[in-house]
Amino acid sequence: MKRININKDFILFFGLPVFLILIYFINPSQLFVTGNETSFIAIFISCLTFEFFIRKAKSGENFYMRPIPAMQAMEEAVGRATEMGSSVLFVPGISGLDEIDTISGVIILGHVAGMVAEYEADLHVPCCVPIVMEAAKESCKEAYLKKGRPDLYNDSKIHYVTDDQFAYAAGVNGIMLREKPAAVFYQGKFYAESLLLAETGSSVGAIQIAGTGSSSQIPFFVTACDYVLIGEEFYAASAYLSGSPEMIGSIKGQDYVKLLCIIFIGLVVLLSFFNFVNITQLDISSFFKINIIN
Amino acid sequence: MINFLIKLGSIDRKIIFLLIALSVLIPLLYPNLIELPIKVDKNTEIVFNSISELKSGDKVLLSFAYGASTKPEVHPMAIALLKHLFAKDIKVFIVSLWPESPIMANQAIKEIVDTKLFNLTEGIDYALFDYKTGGFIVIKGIAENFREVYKQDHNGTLIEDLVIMNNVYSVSDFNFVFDFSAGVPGNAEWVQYACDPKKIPLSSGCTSIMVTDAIPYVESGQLRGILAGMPGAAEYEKMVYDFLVEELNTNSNLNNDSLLTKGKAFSRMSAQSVAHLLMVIFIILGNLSYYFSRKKN
Amino acid sequence: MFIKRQLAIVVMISMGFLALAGQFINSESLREFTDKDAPQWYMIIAGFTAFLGCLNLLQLHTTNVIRKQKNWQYSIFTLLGFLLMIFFGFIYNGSPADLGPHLKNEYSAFYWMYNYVYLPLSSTMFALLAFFVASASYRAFRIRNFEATLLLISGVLLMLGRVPIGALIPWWTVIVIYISILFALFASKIKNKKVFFFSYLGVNIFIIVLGFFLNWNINSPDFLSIPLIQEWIMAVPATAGSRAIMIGIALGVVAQSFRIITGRERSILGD
Amino acid sequence: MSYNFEIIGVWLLVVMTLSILSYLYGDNPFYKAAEHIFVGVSAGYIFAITWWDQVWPNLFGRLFPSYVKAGFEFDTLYIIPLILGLFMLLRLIPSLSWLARISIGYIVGMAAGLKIYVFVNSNILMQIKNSGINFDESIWNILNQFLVLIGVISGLVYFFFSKEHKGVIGKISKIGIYFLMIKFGASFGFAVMGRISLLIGRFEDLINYSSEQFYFATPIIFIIMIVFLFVWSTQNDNKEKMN
Repeated sequence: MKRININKDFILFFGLPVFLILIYFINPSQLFVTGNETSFIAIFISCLTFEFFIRKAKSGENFYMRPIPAMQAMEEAVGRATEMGSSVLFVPGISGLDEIDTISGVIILGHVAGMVAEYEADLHVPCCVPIVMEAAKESCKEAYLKKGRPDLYNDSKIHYVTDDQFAYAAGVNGIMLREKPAAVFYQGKFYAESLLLAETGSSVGAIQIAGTGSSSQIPFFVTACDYVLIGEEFYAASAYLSGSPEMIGSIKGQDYVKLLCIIFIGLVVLLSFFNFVNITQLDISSFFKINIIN
Repeated sequence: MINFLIKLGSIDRKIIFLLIALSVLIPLLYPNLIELPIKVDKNTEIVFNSISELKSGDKVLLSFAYGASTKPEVHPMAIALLKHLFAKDIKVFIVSLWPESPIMANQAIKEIVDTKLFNLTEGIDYALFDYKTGGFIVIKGIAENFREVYKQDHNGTLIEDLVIMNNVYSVSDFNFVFDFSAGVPGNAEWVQYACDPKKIPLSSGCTSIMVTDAIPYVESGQLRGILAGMPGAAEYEKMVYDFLVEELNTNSNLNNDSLLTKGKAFSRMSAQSVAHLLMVIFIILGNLSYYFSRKKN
Repeated sequence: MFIKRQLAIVVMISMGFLALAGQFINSESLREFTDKDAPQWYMIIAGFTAFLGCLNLLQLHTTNVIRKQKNWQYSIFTLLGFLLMIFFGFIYNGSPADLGPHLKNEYSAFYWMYNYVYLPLSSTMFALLAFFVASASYRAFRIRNFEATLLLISGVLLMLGRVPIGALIPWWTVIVIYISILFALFASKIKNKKVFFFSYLGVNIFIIVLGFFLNWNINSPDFLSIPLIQEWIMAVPATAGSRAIMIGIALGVVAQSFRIITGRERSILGD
Repeated sequence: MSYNFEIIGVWLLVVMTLSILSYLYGDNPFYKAAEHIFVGVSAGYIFAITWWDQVWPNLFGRLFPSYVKAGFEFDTLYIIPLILGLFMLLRLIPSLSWLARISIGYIVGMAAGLKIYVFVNSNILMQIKNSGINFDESIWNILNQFLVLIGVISGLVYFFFSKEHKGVIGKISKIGIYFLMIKFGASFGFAVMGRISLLIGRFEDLINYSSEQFYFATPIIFIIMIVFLFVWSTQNDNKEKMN
């Protein structure tokens, strides 16, 4: 069985890509836009790497994944909330479903809802954007169903507060002060109101686990919360928690693309050195012909 | 002594809040209590120089992207920049990317007109355009075709009848773009969607929280310097104030009988300094008590 | 039951490929769609869903009031505030402008509510951050381990460097800061407290006296002025950190988007 | 008549501002009231703005251009967002609520497709391009650029998931986390400035509204609130002692 497998992989990961790149560069009848070749190659290579490692993981190979403290703490936090008989508060960020941060936040909500169903704690999800509320209800209902506890799902606990950033922060602060949750999750896209929430959470004595891709808010979460998923860790969290081979494979692919980025940075530095001692006269920016609008 | 320090380490939040409130309130009530020298940051200098390089008759696009809650930090920059541009007889075009920005822009222009420093007529020296929803789409639209995004100015006069608008069709027809940002859309979107691809000089004044994210753009030259938060505003205000004092009698665009006033950011800096110092003292106290309490047990 | 589950996933995958291909395929209408129409469509769908949001809000607070749950009296405030804004937004205009643009007209009742109720509440909540920044830094900036010490040092230096007071800090205090950071690093290595303390004092005095010889007190070099140190921290380590995080986040987004487009991440659609 | 609307407005503004600030004292009736008013008013405000600025001009402006006159001509394509929007509303009917998944699927797919392109260009390729070292600068600047290079590479190594952070990789990722911590401290220190200026803005408002022209709004309201809070908190303490 192994031999055929290699042929299939060979065609899939060598034949097809080379063929596609050839078509792209021949550009029959001006099918493709000119000018963003570098972006095309970059996206093509990264997608290829992801796909390669997803298939490798699916074919049974398991990869080592370093433990991330914030993810291990999620289970403990939900357990603590059950022991103390208080609730778990999940804040899915304040931006809409057109942001990848919010989508990742709702996916993590699905996993946390699964844990809450197991521990029979109660989950409270105040939402800032109505669409996110609908998506959150969808993924929580599914998580409770998968754990075989659809009876525990309480639809009124996933509700809309308001669309405004600071009114939402005021509303959630009020919920925290009066409900005194033992575990608070901040997973999604946050702006200036992150510290308002995190400081109130810490004054109520809750375990706080934050995760966001908004780089300007990570410092506030780092100072005010107990655990933080920093940038890329936040996006990888949904794959980590699902544990399925495909997802773990894609993170492995992500690491290799990161290795490629490091190599390219090294190349650019080497190139700029050669330019300086004028062994080469390559103009780096022409190589990175990037125009976002063409 | 030791356990006094330890007790200091666990100050109740409310006392910290009270001290912060006083440290801001007192300098505001008695502004000339503390007079501190202003040291100009290199990024502010780059902004001042790139504006000074502009020639009279040049066209500058100002993008207002902040609201009332971030006005204390960004509004003084807008006032100082408008004074600097009008003193050099530069044509100013103002677009608004946040719902509250048109109100900010009107207040800024009104404040400039009230100083009677310049004799300005709308439609010839400056033009204002209404808020358009869509964030980066508007910036992309301006980059490609200004006239497709804005059919008329904020009073409703058509583009064709505005003298200032002739041969202005896209961002490439401006000599400089300056963005007052407090979030998204802000200077990053102007870099990504307009000024980088179209190679138009761009600079920005923004709230200090946004500076750390904009620094990579400043370092790589995509942003010509940056006015960073209130200190940036105070430094730029001081440079423009000195520039105007020098130019008062020589420059034709300035009517020299009007009075020159110092900006707001300058007087608010003392409140900032006291509050910052107080915070550093809290941190030191916190660490001292943390050190001794750890030593004790 | 293919329709119920898989149709949404098929729509998600095809839309993902369409949006990505739209950047490379040379077709004006596709480009027009991905640049202009797609975001507009999102806002329209979000606009419709706002109905669900407001219904949910009304339902939540009316049940609070009817069932007299805890703090039910305050839910009346929410209902009143909401209905008043809807009344001023859609029914009573109060300004010469016609319905729609009246929201931004200074004489409409809607704008009055915005100016005297919504705005002060919003900017005061924002201003609360000034207090929380103080309490958070007081609680978190503790020398627990080396990383926390770096957080503290760069935080404090930035705070001082940004305000005029920072420029007044004399050169010899900066020397003391440098030496104490150095000694904080090696504190765990030197066991005997006495040796540690005297060597710390000795090095301080020696460097400061040396400084007078090199007449640093007249023109102190760059590395002894807090504002310039702050500028260096912003320009070098902070830029490196920002760039690393920016590339990391971008990779995370690309990987997550790939998982969504290839239909591997389906739990958002409840699968 | 409009004269005292402004005065009423100013008094309301001061009451709202002080009620939110009372949160610093702790959860109290003033903050609860202000919070609930804020939630209600902002929900209504955003709903009206969304309708009049988004749905009415962009959708109905394109479906009924003659009636709405928002400057768009008729565009049949805009029936699709209308349908997708109605699908979302069908969430209210349990049996048809699965149709909303199609709209969510559309939004999530579109977001994923668009974001890949923007993030690869501006955040990856642009940053790699800018990490080149410019050698014809002073030694000190070249040293700094090398330091930035080390920081970027070690920062990226910290984000490695599939390698155990031991040995060489462990050391490099340790350096990486040091750079990240300096960045977090710097961003925090930088933000303090902005936050204080917000408070300055609010206090300036309160100071302006304590003048005679506004019938000393701030001092009067401030004293009333202090008295009420004092009475309320003593009542609260005895209630706690009782149960």
